[in-house]
Amino acid sequence: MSRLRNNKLFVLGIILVSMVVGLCAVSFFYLPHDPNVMNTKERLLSPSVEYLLGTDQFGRDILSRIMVSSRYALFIGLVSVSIGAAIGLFIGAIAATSKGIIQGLLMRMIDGLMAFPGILLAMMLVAVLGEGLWNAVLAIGIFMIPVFARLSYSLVLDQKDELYIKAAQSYGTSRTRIIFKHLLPTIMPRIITQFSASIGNAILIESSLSFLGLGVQPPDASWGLMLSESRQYTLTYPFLSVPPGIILVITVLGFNLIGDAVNDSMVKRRAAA
Amino acid sequence: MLNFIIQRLLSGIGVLFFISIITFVVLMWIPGNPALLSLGTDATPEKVEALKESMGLHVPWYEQYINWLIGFLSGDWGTSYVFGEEILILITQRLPVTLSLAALSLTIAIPFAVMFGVISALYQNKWIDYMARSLMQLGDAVPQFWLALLFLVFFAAGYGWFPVAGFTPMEEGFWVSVHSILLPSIVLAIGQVGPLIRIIRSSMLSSLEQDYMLMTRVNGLSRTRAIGKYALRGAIIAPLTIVGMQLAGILGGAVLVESIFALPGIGRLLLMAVEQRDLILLQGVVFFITSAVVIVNIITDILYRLVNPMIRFGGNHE
Amino acid sequence: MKHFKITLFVAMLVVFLVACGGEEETGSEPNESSSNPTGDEETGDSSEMNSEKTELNMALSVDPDGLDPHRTTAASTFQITNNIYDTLVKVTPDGEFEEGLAESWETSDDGLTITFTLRDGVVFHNGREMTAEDVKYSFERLKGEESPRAGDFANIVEINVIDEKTVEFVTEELNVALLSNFAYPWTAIVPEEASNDLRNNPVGTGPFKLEEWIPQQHLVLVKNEDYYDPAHLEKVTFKMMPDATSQVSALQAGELDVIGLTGDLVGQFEGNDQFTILENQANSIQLMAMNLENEALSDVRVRQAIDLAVDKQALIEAVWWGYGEEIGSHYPPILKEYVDTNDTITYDPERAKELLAEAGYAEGLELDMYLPASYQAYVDAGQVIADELSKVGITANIEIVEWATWLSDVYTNRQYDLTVVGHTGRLDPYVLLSRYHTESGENYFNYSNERVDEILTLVQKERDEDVRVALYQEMQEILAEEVPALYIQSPTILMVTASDVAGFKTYPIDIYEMKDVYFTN
Amino acid sequence: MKTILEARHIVKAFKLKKQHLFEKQTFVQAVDHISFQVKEGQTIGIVGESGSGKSTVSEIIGDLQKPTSGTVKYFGKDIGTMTKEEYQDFRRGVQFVFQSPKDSLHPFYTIQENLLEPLKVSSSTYNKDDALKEVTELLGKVNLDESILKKHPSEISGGQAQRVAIARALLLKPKVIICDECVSALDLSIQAQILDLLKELQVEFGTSYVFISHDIGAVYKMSDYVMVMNQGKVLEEGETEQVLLHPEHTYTKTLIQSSFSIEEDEVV
Amino acid sequence: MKNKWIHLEDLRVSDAYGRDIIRQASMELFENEFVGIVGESGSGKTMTVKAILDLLPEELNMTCSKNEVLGQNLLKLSGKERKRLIGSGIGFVPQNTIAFLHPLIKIKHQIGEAFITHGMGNKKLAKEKAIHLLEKVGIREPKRVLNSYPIQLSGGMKQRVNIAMALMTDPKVIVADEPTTALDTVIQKQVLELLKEVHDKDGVSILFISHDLKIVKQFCHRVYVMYKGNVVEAGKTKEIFQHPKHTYTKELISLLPTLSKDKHMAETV
Repeated sequence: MSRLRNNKLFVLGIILVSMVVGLCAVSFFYLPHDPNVMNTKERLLSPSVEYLLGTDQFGRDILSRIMVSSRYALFIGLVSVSIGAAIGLFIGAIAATSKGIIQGLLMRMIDGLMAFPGILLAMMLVAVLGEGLWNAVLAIGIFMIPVFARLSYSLVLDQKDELYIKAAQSYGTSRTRIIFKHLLPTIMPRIITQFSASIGNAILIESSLSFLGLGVQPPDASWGLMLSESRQYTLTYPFLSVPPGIILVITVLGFNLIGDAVNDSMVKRRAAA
Repeated sequence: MLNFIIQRLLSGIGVLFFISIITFVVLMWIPGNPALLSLGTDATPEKVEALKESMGLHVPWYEQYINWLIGFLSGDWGTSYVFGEEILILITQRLPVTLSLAALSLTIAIPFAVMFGVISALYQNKWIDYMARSLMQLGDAVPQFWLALLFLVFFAAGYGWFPVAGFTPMEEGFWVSVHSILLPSIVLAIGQVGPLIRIIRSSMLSSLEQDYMLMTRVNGLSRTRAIGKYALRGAIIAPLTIVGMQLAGILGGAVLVESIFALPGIGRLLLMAVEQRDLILLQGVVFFITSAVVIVNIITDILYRLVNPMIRFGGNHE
Repeated sequence: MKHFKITLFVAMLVVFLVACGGEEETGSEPNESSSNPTGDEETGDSSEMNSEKTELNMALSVDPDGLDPHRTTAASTFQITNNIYDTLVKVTPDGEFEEGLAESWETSDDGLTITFTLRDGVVFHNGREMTAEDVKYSFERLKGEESPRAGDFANIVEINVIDEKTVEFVTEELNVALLSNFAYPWTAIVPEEASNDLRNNPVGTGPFKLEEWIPQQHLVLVKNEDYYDPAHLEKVTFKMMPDATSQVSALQAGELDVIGLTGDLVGQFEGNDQFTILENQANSIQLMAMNLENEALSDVRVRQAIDLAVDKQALIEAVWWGYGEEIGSHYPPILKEYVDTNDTITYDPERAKELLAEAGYAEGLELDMYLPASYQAYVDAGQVIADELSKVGITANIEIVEWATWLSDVYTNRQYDLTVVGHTGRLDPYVLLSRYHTESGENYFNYSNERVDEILTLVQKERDEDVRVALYQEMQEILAEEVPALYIQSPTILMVTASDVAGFKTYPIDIYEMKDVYFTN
Repeated sequence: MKTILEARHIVKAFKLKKQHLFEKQTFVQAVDHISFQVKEGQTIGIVGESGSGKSTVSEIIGDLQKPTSGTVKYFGKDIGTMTKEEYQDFRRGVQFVFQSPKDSLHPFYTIQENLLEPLKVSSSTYNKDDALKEVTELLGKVNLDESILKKHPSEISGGQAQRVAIARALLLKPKVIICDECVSALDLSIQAQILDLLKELQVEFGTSYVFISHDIGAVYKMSDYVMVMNQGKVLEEGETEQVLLHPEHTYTKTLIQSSFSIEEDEVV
Repeated sequence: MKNKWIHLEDLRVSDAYGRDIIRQASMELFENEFVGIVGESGSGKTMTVKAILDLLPEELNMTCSKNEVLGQNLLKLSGKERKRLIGSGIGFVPQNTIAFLHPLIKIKHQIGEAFITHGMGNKKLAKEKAIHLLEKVGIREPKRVLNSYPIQLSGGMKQRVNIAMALMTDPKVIVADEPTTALDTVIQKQVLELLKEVHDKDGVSILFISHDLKIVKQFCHRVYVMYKGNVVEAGKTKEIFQHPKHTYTKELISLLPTLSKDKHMAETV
């Protein structure tokens, strides 16, 4: 942990994520303006004391909308990755501890899911499930499955021939107990690392989906949606796309940095051990 | 080796089969009856039924699937009802655009990634390493569609350095063509550089720690030669393993980038198919893209083995 | 059974090009009682024609869905096919009819039979001369099973070839607007031998031939030298650019000569003499439909309250940047039957609350609003309306749906409470208004009014134009009073051309006429 | 002496990777018809170089791998056809001490958790206090301090870890302990200590050992009976002194020569 | 007086946190000598040799009062000169378990590296010499081996290649770091005998590192015993084995396997 604290990029990641989490937390108690109330007379205003980040095409306060959107971003990031991690872990562990046809089938399935370029699978799923927050969460969650399945598959495969597992077998531990009590705890740290690294990606996909109109639906705010709406005004009012773009970069960067740093430190720890 | 190739092909076919089922079944559920859609506001129930029948939509899904699969294998990918054109033709028309885009973005991304990856490994934890890693992190975090929009506003619309939209085919001159897709390629390349730098840097780092590097010191080799001949050799084949993933990334990015830059490529075709609920087209494109990813993965796997004697000859001694 | 199809007003997002000058093969559908001229504008100064510059580039945001005029309903398609094919009758910018492929026509006394004499020496792009057989074939094809417009022409029961240049159409029931049936762009005359692949290889008799079409990239038309009224331009290239930013930049960079605009972008060109802004009132209207199946919405007071709650001017300003004309009923101001009903109900949120309370919804009301995803303006308008409604206690839950879903769920199956959409007008007011008939298949409002039904029956048989106009105006007033929909505006079509482009004209139907366009020096 | 564990004609064949698809499947016999008996209180040594198949033998008799053919009997019963109770009995009765002591302990558990685990798993009447008492007692026997219980495997030395592993094996009061290269990863001085400990414990508990090693010196020191394995086959077997002092097979001779070179030197 | 090829005095190595890895080590290697360094893992024997060969990782701090190699003071040489001196004058036979040969490069492109770098000849000459040396170390098909990747060779073969590679520059000294540790006993013996042959026939001095006392006892003239970063004992092999002074040495020697009848001796101690 102390090594992590010395890692400047990790610290930066923590700062960035705390900013966003802070913004999200504040949004529950205080918003400068109602994010959904329109005031068409004051639209497309430049930043001012009244509207710190200006207003959008309907005269809504951009800062308030960004703050409210952070809830969706964090929510979608956390929940969808949790879904993907849980299912992926399960599939990966099963595939790694079984043999023959089941293993082959599961792995082909995972390979198959892997072959879908991220946005494509999510697009397809949203097209089937319909637009909206929950469906986006589900689609991104499904998209995350193969990443975790692959990871847990290789981790379990790695571990299952380790001597401590053989030892556990030798004194009569059941297969279930070996998976849950012996294997899972050892692979968990890597899974958690992947988890934090995946959140950034999930948020990015959510924003792409919303950008294409497949994610969060108006009038609710989402960074991707705000960017999508700004598209029409790129020439007349280019500033509109700046705040949501930057906050998106900050969030994704923050999570990625944390994930990377934790991963690095684990690699080092393993190398040192 | 032959055995490996056959094995890999078989598993690839397994994957494709699975993908074809997912694609088909998932798309079966898409709301928006395709027959209704093509009739627009003029649909009557009878007309819808008749059209459904002529589109082969009246039989159970598994029969539809089998018919589709058989057709697909025999080169008949069906006809898009939005374009009224054979899907195979539509895809081949657009392939040059997306391929050029992918090729150019890799041409930009790979040298950059190799340069930064190697340098940042050689100067680990020096400022240049931090810079390279920050750039890579930033490249990973910036949404490509936002970047595309910004680039469009500044470099194409603002400064007029690039055409704002459209693709100039190769026939009209190589450089003109490259120029027409340079901006979107750069956007895509920025998305690719991150993972590439990461893998090159880490494989370079591990290569540098290998004992053969110690041996080069014992033998008194100059550092340049030791790095050029030994360390790089170890590091350079690693990225091959993720080329398949890269391709998936590029194709995924292409959906957004092509639509923003108005490039008539596969990505835009796909978006069109989604928006218009052109099921048959969507199936064809999705299956084409995923197959391409799978096949490229197989090829890189095989290449990796061919390039890597450790695997090529490894079997003999295990 | 008469099916008067009204195409949904589609091309909204960015480019909505209004047809350009001159007349040729497209048909619009004027009948005797039909329209006023739509906007008619000559672009550029009428200085000399530049004979050097003969290639025009224009942006399109939506690809045509094929180039077979008998097999599509998409407005964006006819904008192009109109230049490749010809119709028997053509419409002028003023909404008058003039000769197209038919030199003259004659209607029988009972009004059931119409006979056309064809122009001499008209040749298809494949070199064959057009005859009466081709006309017969084309209309049979249009009435065929695969044709989405077959219903429109069900009334024509007989097509007789009298001689090589004469053809006769016999109808079953009297239709006072019969002639318009031969002017719409989907009544194009096509040669049988090429009919299998018209979609991709169109063969018509129009002023331009297709040279190349790469979907989502470009579509190139070249001049047909054999045309009886040859075009000025040698080549017209339609470039597909879905993004407004791209279009504007490309126009500014000189890569394009003509683009469509949204209101917010007008400022980019205002006061710049390198460009000409064309502003035309469209023959179309935009509205928020209400489903009267909904218990609350079946109460006229609730509907009126909704109308009272929305500041239409502000809405037009917010969504369309003020480019549009407020309307109070289902009728575009550019048509001559139009009557101003804007004062019937005016913005008054306080009154809206009172009415809602009277109707028993003092506590508020929740409604589902479906918005078609592909039309940003409707999505925006829906949001603004929802915001306004919330101020009088109506909660509108917005759901944005794909166009396909909208078509099936909202339009066809009528599963909605509120939805924002547009309707293209035609030249025949009957077609415009017939959807309010209780029995109409397009009555997705589920609106029913005895007097309206009666008017719709009367006007069809009424041969006195003044009486008809009066009936149509009465109906407009009923609709304004009963508000089955919140009528928003008749949009303004905005286009920008490079200042050396001349000859653009706009038509009361959604077509471009490229043959009259030219460059000035 | 009673026979506890018996291996009868055990064979383990691995599929050899085919070079091309249509090649006939070939097998390699990792273990080729091996039979032996483990008698009460006795140590049987198996010596051979890497790849000789000795570890496979150990895993087969401990039922961590299934043989291709042949049977393993525990107190005369075939382990393949045992009832659940009998099999549990077998599981408790045959324990392992593996080569890399640290790897054989769960890296995330403390030593205490590692030691309690077998008791938890095998006892239906598990009680933490009793179990802990048992564990502490055994720690004393393997010369470890109680303080080690709170540590993780990564915090203790290899020698300590092997003592823990031995304690863990003894916890279930086994009849046989299979020591698979149990000292080869340790330093020479530690090796001796561990071997001595194993001998002491054998005297105290009367446990039988199957002692597997490539180190002929260690096998010589530990075993009563020895088998020399090469390429899956037993080349030579018999009483330890007999085999090692008077080897008949040339392979055994080379092995002994290179391992006990000092003695030769001295003789010369 | 024999030439002193290696002369190291008071070596001290500590890591970045100031912890000592080697506390005190002095060592000499004369012309035509076969000297062993014994010790268990972590005793610092490999580190000592790395210090002699200038191979220590940068983050370690090293001090010594003398480090002479082949008569030249390493401390006073420039990096380039040091490289040249060691590269051409000393051959290194590494532990065979680890990839000291680059796995992705054919043997023929690796074996002549030092030979060519130090200007002893061109590629062709290097190849000829390599073939000659490979034959000498007992490889029957030197050309095939040259055309192989390391993975295609067995452990014993690789170690022969390593020895041939070390001999390419006709070094005065060969440093062998646990060269036989993971080899099978039979092959172990062959490799050792090969080293001895090189020593006997070509007069190359050998510094031999091993944890295996019996090997050291059999082959080395002199022995250094290292324990926890210190050289605890040094002297003629015979003397040390007969009269070990340090307790650690005594213990080590007592643990040597014997086939004597009193095999249960340890137990009784």
